[in-house]
Order: sequence, then C-alpha cells, then structure tokens
Amino acid sequence: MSYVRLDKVTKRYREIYAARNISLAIEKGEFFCLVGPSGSGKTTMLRLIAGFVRPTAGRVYIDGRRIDDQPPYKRDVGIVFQNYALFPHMSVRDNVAFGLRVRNLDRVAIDQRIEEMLDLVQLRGFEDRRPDELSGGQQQRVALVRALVTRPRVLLLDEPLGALDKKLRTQMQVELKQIQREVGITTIFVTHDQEEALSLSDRVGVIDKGVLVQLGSPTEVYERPTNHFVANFIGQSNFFKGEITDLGDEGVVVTTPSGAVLRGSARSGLSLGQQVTLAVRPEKVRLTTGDVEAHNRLEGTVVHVTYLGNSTSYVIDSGDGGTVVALQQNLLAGGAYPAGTEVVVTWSKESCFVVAANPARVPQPRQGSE
Amino acid sequence: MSYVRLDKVTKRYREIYAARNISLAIEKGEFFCLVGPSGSGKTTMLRLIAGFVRPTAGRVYIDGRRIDDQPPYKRDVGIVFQNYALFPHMSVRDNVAFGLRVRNLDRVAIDQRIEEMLDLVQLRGFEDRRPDELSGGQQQRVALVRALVTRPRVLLLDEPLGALDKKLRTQMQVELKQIQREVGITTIFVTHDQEEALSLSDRVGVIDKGVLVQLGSPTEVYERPTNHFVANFIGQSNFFKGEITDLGDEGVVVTTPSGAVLRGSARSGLSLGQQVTLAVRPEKVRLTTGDVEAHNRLEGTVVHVTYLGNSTSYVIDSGDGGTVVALQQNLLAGGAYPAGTEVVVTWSKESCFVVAANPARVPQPRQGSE
Amino acid sequence: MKNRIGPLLTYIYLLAFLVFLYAPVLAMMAMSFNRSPLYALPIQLDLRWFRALMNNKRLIQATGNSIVLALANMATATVIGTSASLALARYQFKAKKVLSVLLVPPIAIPWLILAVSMLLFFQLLGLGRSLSSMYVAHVAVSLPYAILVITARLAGSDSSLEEAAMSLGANPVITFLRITFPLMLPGVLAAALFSFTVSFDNFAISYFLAPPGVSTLPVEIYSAIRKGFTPEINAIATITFAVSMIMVLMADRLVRFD
Amino acid sequence: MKNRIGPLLTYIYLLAFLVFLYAPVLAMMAMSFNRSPLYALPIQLDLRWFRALMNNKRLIQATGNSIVLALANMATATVIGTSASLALARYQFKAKKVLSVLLVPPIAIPWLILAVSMLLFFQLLGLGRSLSSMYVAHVAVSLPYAILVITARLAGSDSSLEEAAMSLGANPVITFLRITFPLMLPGVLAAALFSFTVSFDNFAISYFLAPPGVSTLPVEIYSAIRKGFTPEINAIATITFAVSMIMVLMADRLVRFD
Repeated sequence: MSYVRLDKVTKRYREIYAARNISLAIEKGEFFCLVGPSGSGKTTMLRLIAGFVRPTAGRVYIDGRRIDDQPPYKRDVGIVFQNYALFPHMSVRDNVAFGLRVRNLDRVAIDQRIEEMLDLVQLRGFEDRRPDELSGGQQQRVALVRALVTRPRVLLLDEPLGALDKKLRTQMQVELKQIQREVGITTIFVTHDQEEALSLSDRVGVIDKGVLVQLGSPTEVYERPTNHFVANFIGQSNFFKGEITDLGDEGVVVTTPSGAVLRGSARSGLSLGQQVTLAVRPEKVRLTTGDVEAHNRLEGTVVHVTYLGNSTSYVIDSGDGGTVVALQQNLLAGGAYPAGTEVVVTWSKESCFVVAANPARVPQPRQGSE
Repeated sequence: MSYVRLDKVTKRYREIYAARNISLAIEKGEFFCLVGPSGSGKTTMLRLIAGFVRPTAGRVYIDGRRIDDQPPYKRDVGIVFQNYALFPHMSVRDNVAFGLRVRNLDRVAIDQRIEEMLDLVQLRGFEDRRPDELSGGQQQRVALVRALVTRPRVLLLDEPLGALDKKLRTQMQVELKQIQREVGITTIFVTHDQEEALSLSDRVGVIDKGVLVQLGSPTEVYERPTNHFVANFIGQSNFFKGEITDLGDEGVVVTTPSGAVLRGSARSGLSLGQQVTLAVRPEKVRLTTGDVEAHNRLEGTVVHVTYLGNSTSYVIDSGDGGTVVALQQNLLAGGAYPAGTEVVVTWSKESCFVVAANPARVPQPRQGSE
Repeated sequence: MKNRIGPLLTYIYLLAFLVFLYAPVLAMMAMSFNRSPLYALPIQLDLRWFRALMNNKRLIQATGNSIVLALANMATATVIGTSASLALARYQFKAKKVLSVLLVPPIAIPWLILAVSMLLFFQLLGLGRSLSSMYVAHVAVSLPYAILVITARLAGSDSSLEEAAMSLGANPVITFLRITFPLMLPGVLAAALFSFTVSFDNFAISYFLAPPGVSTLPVEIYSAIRKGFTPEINAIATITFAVSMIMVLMADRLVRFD
Repeated sequence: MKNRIGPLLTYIYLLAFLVFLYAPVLAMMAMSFNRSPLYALPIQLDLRWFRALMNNKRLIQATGNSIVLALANMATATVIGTSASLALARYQFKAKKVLSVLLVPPIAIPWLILAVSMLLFFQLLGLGRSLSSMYVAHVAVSLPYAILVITARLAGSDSSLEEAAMSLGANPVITFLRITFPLMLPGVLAAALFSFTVSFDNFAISYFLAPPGVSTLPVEIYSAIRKGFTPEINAIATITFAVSMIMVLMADRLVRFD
C-alpha cells in the first residue's frame, strides 16, 4: 500500500491552477523528488501535504487515513523550509526540542533524543548558539534535525539546499541522503535542480504548470522522457524533427527535411507519415574521425568546444543548418577535437526516442539544445 | 603587453585582508574568471578595478596607465552587478542609453547604438518596459548591454548569473560567452561556481582568503591543481596519503600506510621518503570487472551508486578503510555496476598528481571525496 | 485552517474603532454645514459659517500667518533634512551612530515642553518673542520628521545603483541629479508635506513665541473656543482637517508607492 | 573617492542642528537647578524649585491624574493595538487595504482639531466633559501609534516560523504563546511606551474634555505659564522631559534591536 497518497488533488487560486488533478502515490521509506521550473506549483504540493493550504478538490491520505481536513499540527509531518525558518529567539537546543516539548515528553528523554540527533548531524557543542550565529550549512542541519526529532511520518523538504553555494550544496546532498537512509523516513523533496533530483531520489515527479507530466525512477525519467518539456528540462537533449518513413519492431525511421535518415526506438501510437520529434542526449552521441558503423550517423564540423573539467562539450555543425551537441568524459585531459575538426557523429537507435508526435510548435532550441 | 594589470595589490579592512599582495595580468580580449568560495575576496578584486574601493597598497593598470587613483567615472570600465542594479525609475531604453547620454552623444547615434545592442540580446520591443516588468533573465541582459553600450575597455561581471535558476543559468552562460566573443571585450568574471568558471573562461584565477592560489587555463587548473584547496574546490578529487618510495623521470611512486603502491606524475621539489598526498579525479578512474594492466590498480566493492543522468557516480570501498569515487559517462542507460559488485579500479599515472607535500593537516574527506 | 469567525470579528472590530475615531470629525464637519447654531437636527445645509469666516479679518490674517510660516518652515526643513539624510546615509563617521540616535527623541519631546524651553532660551539670548523665533522653533520641530521620512526612503535604495551610474561615466553631480535625487524624490516630497503640516498645526510653539499682535490659525481656534464655542470654529476646523488630511494622504502615498 | 571635507561639513552641520535643538531644553534644565528666579548666572545649584513642586498640591494632583490616565490608556491601546495588528497581518479580507489606509491619517489630524471635534461629539452624545470622555479620546489618539509600531515589527516576521511550529505539533494557542508573541513582544512594549507618552504629554484633549476641577500636568504647566513664568515650571518641565526621553529611548531601542 502506498503511504502518502494524493487523489485527484486540485488547488486553484482564482483563475490560476497551482495543482491540477494530481494523483500520486508514494511508498513508505521512499525518497521522492518533485522537480519543476519556478512557479510550476511544486511548493504548493508540499503545502497541501503539510496542511498550510487546503485542496480546492481531491483528497490527501497518509498511511491510509485521510488528512486533508486536519490542521497542520495534527498531521505529524516534518518540514524543512528553504529559508530554514529557525526560531530566531531560541537556541539550537530549544529549536530542536520544540517539537518534543510540545508533546510534553519528559526532560530526560528530550535531552537524550536531542543529543542523538545533534550527533547525527555533527552539531554537538552548538546547543547554546542562536541561529544567527551559525553558518548556512549549520542552519540547514538544525532545520533538518528539528523536523526529524519528533519522528514524523513524512519529511517534506522545500528546496532546502537552495540558499547554499554550489560546493556546500553538493556536500549537503550527500549528507541529506545518508541521514534519510539512516532514519528511513518517507521523504518528499522539492527542487528546481534536475541533477539534484536525479542523484537523490528513488522516484522523480516532473511538474509543469500545476500538472504532473511524468513520474518514474530517475533512469526512466532521464532515459525515456515522454514529452518535449521533460526531455528539455531534465538534462539536455538534441532534437530532430522529421517524418516517419518506416515503422517496425526494430524501431522507427525518421527522415528529416534535409534528407538525413535517423533511427530511433519505437513507441506505441506512432504511424507512418507522421511528423515527429526525435531526441538524443549529448552524452549518448559519440564523436570519431574514422569511419564507423552505427544506426545514426551524421558528418559535421566542430564549431564550439567547451571544457567542463570532468567532461568536454562539443557543438557540431551538421551541414544543413542543424547542430548537434555531444558530451565526452575527459578520461584523459580534455578536448580531443579542437574547433574546425571534421568529425563523424554517431548514436545508437536505443538512445534515440520520440518525444513529440505532431507537435503544435516545437521551439527551435539554440545550438540544437538548451 | 597585458591589458589589465594588478601589481602587488593589497586591500585591508582593519585586521582583515580582502586581498593580499595580488599580482595579476589579463590580456586584451581575454575572458578571465576569478573563482573562490564566498568571502574569499573575489568581489573586492572587482571593486578595486572598478574604483569603488581603493587599494591599501599596490597599483592597478589598464592599458598601461595607472588607474587606481582615478574615480570610477573616469575609468571606462563596465560592470554588471549580481542584483543587476538597473535604474528602477527608467525604462529599458533609458537604462541602456544612460552611459551614452552622459557622454553627450547625439540623439541619432544613441538611438542607433541602442537598437544594435538590444538586437544583440534579443530585447527589441522591450524598450519602454520598466525593469520590474522584466523576467530575471531579461533584466540580466539589460544590465549586460547597459554595461557594454559605451564600449568600455574592460567588462566586470560580479556573479551576474547567481540570481537565476539552474536551467536559465546554463542558457545565459552560453549567451554571455557568445556576446563576449562577438564584442571582443576584455572580461573579468567573478563566480563561486567552478563549473561556470571552467566552461566560460580563457583563464581562471582561484582565490582563497584574499590570496590568489592558482592561475592558469581551465585545463591547467583542473588537470594540475597545485594544492589541496584547488584540487578540492575546482571539481572533485580522490586523495591518497603516503610516502614517496621511488622517484624518477617516469614519475613518482607513493606507498600508502595500508601498503598500496600508487604511481603519479612527478613534479619538482619532491624527495624520497617525503610524506605526500596524491590526487586523482573521479572521471579519470576506470571501473572494470576483468583483469587489466594499469599504473594504478585497486580492488574493491561498489558501495554506493548515484545516477546523475548523463553520468553515474560510484563509491568503491577499497578494503583498507579507504574509498574511491569513480564517475562514468552513461553512454548507454546508466548504472552498469550495481552496489555490491566486486570491481577493479584503475587509473593512469598521468592522471595522478601530487597536491600536497608534507601537509600540515589534510582534512579527511567524507567518502574519500568532497 | 482558521474558521471564518476570526476575520469577521476583526473586521467588525476595526470598523468600530475607525467609526469611533472618525465619527467626531465627521460630526464636526456636518455641523459646520448646518444652518442652526444650536446643532439642531435635521441638518439644513448652509454655508453661513464659512461665509462668516470670510468676513473674520482676524482669522484670515492668522491663517495667512500660518501659511507663510508653514511654507518657510517647509522649504527650510526639506532642504536641510534632505542634505542631512544624505550625509547620514552616505558617509561613515564615528559620531554617526550617536547623531542618528539623538535625532529620534526630539519627535517625542512634548511640544509644550519644547515651547517652554524655547521661550526661555530665546529670552536668555535676548531674542524674546518674535517672528524669527517662531520660524526657528518650527524648523527645529519639523526637521526630525523630515529627516526620518527621507532616511526611511533612502534605506530602501541601493548604493549599487550609484556605483552603476558612476561606472557608466556619470560624475558625482550627474549621478546625484539623475539617480540619487529622482529615487529619493518621493521621500523629499513626503518630508515637505509633513513639515508643512507639522508647522501649520502647531499651537504651543506659536502661542508662546508669537510677538504681540501676531497670531496663527491654531492660536485663533483655541482663543475662539475659550471665548465660546461657535459653529464658525467647526467651519475653520473642517477646512484645517481637510487640508491636513489631503497633505498627509499624499505624503503617505508618496512614501509607500512609486 | 570622496574627499574628507564632505563628512566633516556634515558632521559640524548636524552637530549644530542638534545643539540648536537640545540647547533650549538643556538651558531649561540648567535653570531648573539654578537658585536665582531671575536666571542670574553663574548657576548656583539648588533644588528649591523641585522642593517647591513637592508642596504644590495642585500640581501633584494633576500629575497623579496624568499618570493614571496615561496608564489606563497604555493598557487599553496596547491590548487593542496588538490584536488589531495581528488581525491586519494574518487575515486577508477585502476591506483590509481600506482599513490600513484609514489607520494612518489619524496620526496627522491636528490634536487641536481632534479635541475640538471630540468635545462637540461628546456634547452631541450627551456625555459632555468627563473622565471617561478623556480616557476614550486618549485611546483614540494613541491607538494608531500603537498599531503602526506593532505592525512595523510584525512586517519583519515570517509566517513560515508559525508554519514550522505547527508542523512540529504546536496548536494555534501554543504557536501564539511560544513563537508569535515572543517575536512581537519588543513591538508591543514599544507601543506601550509610545501610548503612555502620547497620553501623558497631551494638552489639547485633556484641556477641552476635562470636567471642572480635574486637571492634568500639561494643562497645569500651560496655566502656570499664562499666570507668569516661574522657575517651578522649569523644574516640572525638566521632570516631564526626562521621563518622556527615557520612555522614548527605551521604545526606540526595543523596536530597533533584539
């Protein structure tokens, strides 16, 4: 049975839908990420579960019991806010103890539990500090243990790493995941950072304009995005528009307006002659200078080389006005192909998927990707 | 001749050094990045060049002329602030025209130049909007053209992308670099995002606590960091401490306390018997299950697998308490080695470098990396 | 979460408070238009009390004095207040903290006490009661308001705007004229309106410091009430109230918006 | 960038202004300790005027009235002001914008006009001059100050703190007692101090609304001056000034810090 369940939840503010008929089931102990651009409604989802807003329609269940009519303080749901929301007039100890004292636990039990939790996040010795005497990373950890100390049924995290700088953010991701595993709590994490979502979560829900557009494991969402928005928001993609000229068990053949013949994996609902968009990820594209056999093969010239440290990104002009972006891991020092090199670009049909059938309007991405 | 030159510049606020004896030469047309953690003094460097603060000691030159005694309005240096600092009481047109009108150019020339510049950043049609009617990305572009429109000698960018969300940030990086190339202006860019620094710049200066700790091309800084801080701040590294047991033209041999024998490339100033730290980047580490020949070879068990979309990160327990992080590009769908797999970890001695000789204290990184 | 009763109660309750605060003023205004000098109801609209005002030379003279004094005070307090606020916002000097703390309390010194001390002070200096004493005292009373209002506006502005202007080639004068001043202008206008109101409404200082034969509007109102409450007072009070309200609402709007 | 003259000029200039503002008050205080009733210099320290105050039954009576009135007003204005501010900050209702705009101007209605209209109003209501009229009018005058001060404090607080407390299991009462109230407390204390001061210093309302035989300290000071300026007035003004200053500085500190 699913542990947290949203059943056709809609939240409307006047004419604007922050959530539109969303159904979602999250398993016990799962680390679930909601990803979407700013304003997509992902924070509203958290607030619906926490009880700070009530759904216009639909129901919310935790552990089989309906909770959308309960006030927040009866829901037993922990939350970490983006700004941490630490109580500024209380010490670290009092912040963490707050949830326990409200429950009237005895003093000894409270003290012991606080020690345990502060050990978990390596904040022993900071008990008497005020929140404003802590660094950003320390504040983040206090907010986390304050939410965890009461052993809530669900932990909600609202972009908890958004205020940290990049290096610290990466470090806190590792810590957060580790703590979640140790505690084993069902967690719902909201972020606009797709890489963070992929690396942390068991499952990812992609949300756009209040609609849940795709749901699946990080691999499913990244490797098989079901539409153009997801293919573009979760990672980068190269897009090719064309007409289906062959369709069979081995896959789909698409011919572009410039005459290139591309092969991709099939999916249901396609028919011969249909206009579709194929996508392939930059890291699935291989660059060579020699002659190679492959399902998909384009020739072109390297026009831009971007060194990224652990990898190098190439923009290849494929001659007919189109460009392809290819990413190569720097197994040795980077930049094997300088700008101007004639290269052969290949990728397998398994890496190539249809993201849009009969699209009304596919925005032309800059440099073949965005 | 260098175009922008800092000569032994020091800036002290009471007891705190924001810049300590920094010498730096930037070529004409170069895109130079200053990277460092928050509070490292990188913004102070920009403000010294712009003229908003004056050095406690040392001199600043642009195009061979000393400028550190000139007021900001005589320096002819464009700057883009992190908060953009658009004039809220002026339209986009008036913001962009400000620098030209101050110079008393004639109306026709101003209008033409503004049109040109707004074309460059695709903001035609937004001339009459107020800054608060623009999105973050649009504001960023207005700030950029406002700084460029007077054709300043140097363009300073103070974390101009810091306020944007991740997806937009990546997109603006591409635009920014393209515009800088088209305009050909000498640019100094400040960021705490090491990946941004590597991908955008011709050269990178790494700054820590007011000291310029390394200076070089992105490749040099990333592939050959000269100390532990840089190896850790610019990208990830695996660190191994040990004693030099052999030293020759072919490189250096280091034996770890647990008896592993590692080979790295040599550098000057090393001697037999010395305690050193070797580093290798995760993406340079190869994972296999079969038997392979390599300069460096460890056996271990995969303990954590993190799917990152375009790559997968593995944490391998190498048996003696140490861990190694390996990054593998997802050429096919990710995650070739599930947790628990016995693997062989190899890397070449060319990818392995000495970052610290006799370190006073090397912080023990979590999971062998940070 | 919350039931609907909370907002409703609040609503009723605030409404009651506002009715209570505004009702006397509205009653007074209504009576100023009432024909009957005995406040007989129903109200018979008549402008007789306003006409009576027109013929009251003494009152018109006093009103003229009040306006001239308020304008002189406004000009002085605004100019000095603007430059003082800028100095406080821009320069860092050691005594700054002390100065800015000392600026607040004068607002809270009871005007009566201030008037008493000013009277004593001008007598000690040998200036005694005079128009210039009045002017100086009014400026002293208004200036802290002016500085507070402008400083509040400046606190919201961002020094990076001025830095941006300078990096674009604007010298300090142009930067001030094109960036700093336009951005602080609403605060300056609000300060001007407040200074005018503070001076125009002041009773105690004018009363104590006015030389013989010189009177101001509040002093006249006060004297008139002592002599006997006539509907004429309602008329002049209505005008004063309307002018004060318009000025303050304008000032409030300027400080909050734009 | 800037030369050193700017700050120096500013410094001198602000100093001059403060001297000018405080000098009369300081002179008055000095004279209250001077033996000579004719302000003869040099000052001979003597507490005779303060001793004279002690024996002035009328003045002590009036001071007692002022304190009682100020305390009653403080309690009422603070409680009502706190709940009104909370309601304004927490609930969204349609008339809210109108209400919050209407709250500002009463601060700027000249007290004299307000006193005139209150007198008229209470007479129309048949209440006339009475202690309860005085009390009600004082509350009406202080309440807008109290609301403004508390609202300013609440604006700086963050509703996510209360949400965090509720998610930790605190019901609305506990959330209010442990989070909301402690955080707004400095604002509440400041409002109390301001309310006390506003009432304690008020002359016009007390003068018009006081029933026969009842007087307050400002009214007494005013009457005393009309009768003839004696150093006794300096003494009582000095005490009033000192009390007002201490309260306002405390309030200012509470609002700014912590």
